[in-house]
Amino acid sequence: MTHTFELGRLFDPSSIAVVGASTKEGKIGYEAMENVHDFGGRVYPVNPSAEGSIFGASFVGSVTDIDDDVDLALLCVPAPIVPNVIEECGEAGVGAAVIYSGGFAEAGEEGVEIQRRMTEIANEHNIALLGPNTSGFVVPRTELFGSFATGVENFPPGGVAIVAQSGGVAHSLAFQATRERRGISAMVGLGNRANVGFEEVIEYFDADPETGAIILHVEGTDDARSLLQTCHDADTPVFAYKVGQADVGDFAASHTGALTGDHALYQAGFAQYGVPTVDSTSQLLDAGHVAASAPLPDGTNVGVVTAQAGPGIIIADRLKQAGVSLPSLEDETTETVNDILPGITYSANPVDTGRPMPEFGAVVRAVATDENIDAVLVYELHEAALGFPIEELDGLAEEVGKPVVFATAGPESDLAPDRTELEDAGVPVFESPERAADAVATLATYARLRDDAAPAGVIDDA
Amino acid sequence: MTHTFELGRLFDPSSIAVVGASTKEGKIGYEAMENVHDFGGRVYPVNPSAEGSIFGASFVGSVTDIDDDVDLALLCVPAPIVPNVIEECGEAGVGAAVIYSGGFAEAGEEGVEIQRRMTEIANEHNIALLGPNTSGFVVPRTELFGSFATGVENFPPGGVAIVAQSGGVAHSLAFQATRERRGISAMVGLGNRANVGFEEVIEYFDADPETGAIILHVEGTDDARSLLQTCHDADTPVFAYKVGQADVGDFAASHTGALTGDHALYQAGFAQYGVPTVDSTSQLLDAGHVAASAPLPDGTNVGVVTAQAGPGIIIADRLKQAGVSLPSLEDETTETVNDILPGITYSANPVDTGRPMPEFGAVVRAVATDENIDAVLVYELHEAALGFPIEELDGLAEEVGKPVVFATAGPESDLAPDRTELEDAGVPVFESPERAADAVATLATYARLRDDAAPAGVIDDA
Amino acid sequence: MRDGEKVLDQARADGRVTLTEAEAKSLLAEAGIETPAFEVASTPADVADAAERVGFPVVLKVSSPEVTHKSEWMDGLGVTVGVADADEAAGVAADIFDAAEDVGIDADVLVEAAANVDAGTEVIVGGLRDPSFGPVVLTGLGGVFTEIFEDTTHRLAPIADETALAAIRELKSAPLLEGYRGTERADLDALASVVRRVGDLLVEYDEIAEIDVNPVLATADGALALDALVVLEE
Amino acid sequence: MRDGEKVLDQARADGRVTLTEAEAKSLLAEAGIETPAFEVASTPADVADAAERVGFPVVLKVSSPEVTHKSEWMDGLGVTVGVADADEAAGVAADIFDAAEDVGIDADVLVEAAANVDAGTEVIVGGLRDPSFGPVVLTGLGGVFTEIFEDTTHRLAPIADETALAAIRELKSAPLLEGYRGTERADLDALASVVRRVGDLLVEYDEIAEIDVNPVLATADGALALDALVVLEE
Repeated sequence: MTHTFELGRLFDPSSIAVVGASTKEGKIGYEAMENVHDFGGRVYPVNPSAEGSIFGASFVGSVTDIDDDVDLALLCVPAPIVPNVIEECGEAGVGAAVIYSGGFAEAGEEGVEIQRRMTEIANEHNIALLGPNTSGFVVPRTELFGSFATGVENFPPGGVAIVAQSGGVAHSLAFQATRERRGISAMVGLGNRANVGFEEVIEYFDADPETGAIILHVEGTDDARSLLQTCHDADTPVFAYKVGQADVGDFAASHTGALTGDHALYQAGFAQYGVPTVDSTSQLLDAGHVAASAPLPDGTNVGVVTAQAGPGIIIADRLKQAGVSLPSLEDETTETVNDILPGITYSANPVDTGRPMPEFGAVVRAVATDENIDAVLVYELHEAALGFPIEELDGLAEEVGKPVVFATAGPESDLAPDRTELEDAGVPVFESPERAADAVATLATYARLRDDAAPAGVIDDA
Repeated sequence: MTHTFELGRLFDPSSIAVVGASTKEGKIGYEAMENVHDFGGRVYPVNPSAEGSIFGASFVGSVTDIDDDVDLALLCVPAPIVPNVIEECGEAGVGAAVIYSGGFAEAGEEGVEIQRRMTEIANEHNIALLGPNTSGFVVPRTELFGSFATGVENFPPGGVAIVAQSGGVAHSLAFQATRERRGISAMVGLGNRANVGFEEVIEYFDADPETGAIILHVEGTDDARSLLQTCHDADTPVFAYKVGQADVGDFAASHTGALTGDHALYQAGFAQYGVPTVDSTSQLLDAGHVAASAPLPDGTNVGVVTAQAGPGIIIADRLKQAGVSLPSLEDETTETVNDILPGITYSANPVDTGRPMPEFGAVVRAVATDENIDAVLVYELHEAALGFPIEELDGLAEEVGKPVVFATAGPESDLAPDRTELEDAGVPVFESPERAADAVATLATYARLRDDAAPAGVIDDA
Repeated sequence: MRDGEKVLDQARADGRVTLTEAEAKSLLAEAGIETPAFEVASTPADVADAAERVGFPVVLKVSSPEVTHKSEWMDGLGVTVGVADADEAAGVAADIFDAAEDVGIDADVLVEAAANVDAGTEVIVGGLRDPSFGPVVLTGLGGVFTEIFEDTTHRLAPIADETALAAIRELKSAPLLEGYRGTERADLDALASVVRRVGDLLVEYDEIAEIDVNPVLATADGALALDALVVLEE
Repeated sequence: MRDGEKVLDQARADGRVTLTEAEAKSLLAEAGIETPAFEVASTPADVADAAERVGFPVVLKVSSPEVTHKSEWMDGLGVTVGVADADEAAGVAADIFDAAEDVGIDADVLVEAAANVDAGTEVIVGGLRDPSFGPVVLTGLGGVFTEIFEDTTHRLAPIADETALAAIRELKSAPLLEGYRGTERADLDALASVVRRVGDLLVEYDEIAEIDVNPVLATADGALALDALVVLEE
């Protein structure tokens, strides 16, 4: 389906109407209004049965009564009246609408028919529809909180676009990212995907200069081939979490109105089209975070440097299980390492310095500049007296064009400032050896799959 | 080997000597002294070449000069002089020693010989040796910080005993637990296990009333059968993380002086002896936390209640992949749920309420009392206006004798107080759907393996 | 009109959603997939003549839209292997025609050159039109490898030969094709070409829902489609 | 002294660390594991007589501490199956003795009742003394299942029969033993007992480092150890 609507009116609007805005706290029409009221543009609460004002804006009876070009309408009204509201939006020249309510294609025959009518009207008027059956979207950088959930105003702006089939998972991902101080360029819950699906949103954020990685939560879609092609065509790295390995079809059907697709086909398809898949929300976030904040590796060769053998073994084991290689270092590197640390515990790959030490940063730098290495993973428990080798690592990743990823553990009070400095120096920091290893392995897999990608040929529509 | 030493003198000493105590900040002898100086008992700094005092205690020249019964000696001295120090400890009647330094069995022939001599002397004098090549141990409840690492004074006291082959991993685990506000009864890094191995430490903490779960990090040990038997004999639930699935033997050998054992044998052996194994440090901590703070399930049937379909699907999928069953609920339960929420989105298992709502707690209670269910896993995004159903859940787990585990996400400021209340009400809380599912799956696996455990028969030593 | 079109039209005209083996193999042949030489005959005498032309030993198979599980038909009469001469061919054919008449179905007999199955490895090549993914090809080794170990790989079609080859190499059981335990290495390029062509067939003919080429005999000399089932869209 | 003790002592006395197949099978037999009837003979005439007693057809195998890979010995002469009568037995035996003499080794011939391998499934039962785990038993199906799919299960020994049964059932390939595709269901209790007994042997004899019973033929009627290798501690 080719759309003529403009997603900029959805994700970067100048004016917003909240249809079904309510003064009653706890109602979606209140929460949505509260979330959106201090957005930088113009906001119009719409409710035919309300009078007066809310958050300083006067109620109007219909979107057609607004004396302004409205880009985006947030629909906080029940399913049966949505088609009429969309018709009015069309008349008013609204460019996009978010439909929060359920009761559409996911809820049986009647809902399917409502969704069909609504979509037909929207397509006639070139209105982009996010949802229905979604908790909405958020663009932290512009403080655009098109979600009815509470607490979304704290999502830190950053480079990862979260695109989730389920609004609940979108929020779960964004709150997890926030808890770990990781920035997101957008959080989008797609819901029933009436006419805005994965493809449209991926294309939009692929073109967004703020977005450095796109992460997908996928339950199942009825044109997986088109989703895969879109992922492949994107210049921005895309990572996917496909849910539904075990048979959860029954339960899923009641949710999205889409049958949960065949897991084997999704796994094979994503690989064929150059998209790494992961197995959990945190792996998804971690891969996105590293891809958005560090250079991408050119291959699958990882150099590991550790100050403690135990966590280093965990990391090496995990990387190897994921099919990542830990190649020998160049002779030159080994010599440099032995010069820095005569009698070092283990100077192969992993390099094990045995303990944190002032020379640790120089060892990391030596491995990062090794020609055999495409990505560097470092483990060092935090010691208050030493801190992290921030000076040596600052800008190193950019300089060598490889990701340098750090994993550590330590007391929060000592660790926090050093961690921030390290992140600011371009080094993503993890506090679990496995999560760091999984993130690096996913990036290495991205390098491999992009090289080997072999999308299916184009099929002519006869 | 049967030991006559008393591990109480190691983990619950009345008096401690710090051998090699130093006034030089950054040296292990300083850090160890700093960590241990305000422990409740008596502390003696020992250093023949130091004068004056440190942290208010006067230096003595040798442990034999201390006019007191010393339970525990912390040895901050290099490997070659350790055997002599242990000899002196023996003369002085010291009961246990922690040996921090490396340069023993992990470091080649000479080290092997030093370790052999040291152990022989210790065995003669009934001295329990933790290490060598370890960063030590911590017992948060008694503020006993027998580690030279910084920041260990913040580990919160609680029910999980961390027993790690690697000191680095022990600290990584304890810091991760601390970051997530989870209490530990002890953190022990075993290192080279001269005469205190997994078996002795497991037996000690199995008998410790403060310990509700024991979690093991295992690289490889030279009497795996004895380790397995000890785990099986423990009344306290034991969970194991065996590292070394991929071939990391080369690197491991330089670390522990033990060849990394055959992974397949460890996996099979742990299962045969009733011990669930996990695949990461966080899974290990999560399983321990739930086992120590909630009733153990009697079987593998899990009931899932979710307020958002998307995360509920993730959880159901994950549980099924782990071999956990989601049985049908009793008719009575389904009726109750339908009475509470007429027209509920999905009233089978998982129960999907579609959104957070005041009745959510009553639905969880209905599922928890279902006879078909051995454990309950709940997902609910945090909504500021609703909070969590703390009143309904308070004491529920104890009442039904089943674990009730919660997973959520939300803004930290709103979430934090409710999360604490929920944890205090006996409900472990996770902020990732997969981690909650993995923890419940591991507990269910524990129930299954304990039922099916079939340890090998006893072999007579001919 | 392509020949395949005619075959599909005939099936439609008969109200069938499955093709006979002979029809399916003619589709495969048109797509460039090698099959054993075969003919279809309607009388014992014609069967014997066809067998002479095909060359002994031959395999005789019941050919009827009403029989989908040939090898289980009539206690094994549906597929008779190792038929050595014209007399035997005529006799077996007579039995098949009689049995078909007894149960009241129309049946021909497919006369096929026998392949030496011990000389190769049996591979399953499948294709299906998934509602979400479109044409997809599946590759796996025959029998337990696919059924118990679920050792199969998938690609969205159409694909290049090298992508098909990658799909084969990705199989855990691939070493069995690459000269395991002293057997000859199978011609993987020929096998890859079968995989690619099955995908091409799905792309070319919208009417096809599913193709099962099972087994494909992969040998050092090539890849031979020994049996095939084609199901049309409902 | 147990008979097994004598066998092990003899091997030690000869400076060997592996037992001959006959020695290994006598150990298995003592442990209650069923083997085909067999005899060892040193001349063609004795071989023929032994074959008469064992009953035709027989399998003849070279028996020498110096030959560990019997089936690869002398282009296949090391294991000759389907020997149908006394004359043939004497002839094959003569060839074996001649070949042994040519390469200068001492060899006997093992005369064994032929088992119908098509009637069952080949299973590998192994045992080893691990430095850390002690006696351990391994179970897996023969060939590719063990070698490519690494489908094996392990238990620390000694175990009860029911634990051995659980180890067998845990195999991904277990359906092949439980009546897959119309074959008869194997006697799993008998097979479990072999697994248990291999573990018992390791427990009983400290001198044994490794036992390979490969294959064990698992049939509906029992489990028969067709070949066995026993390695002693160095």
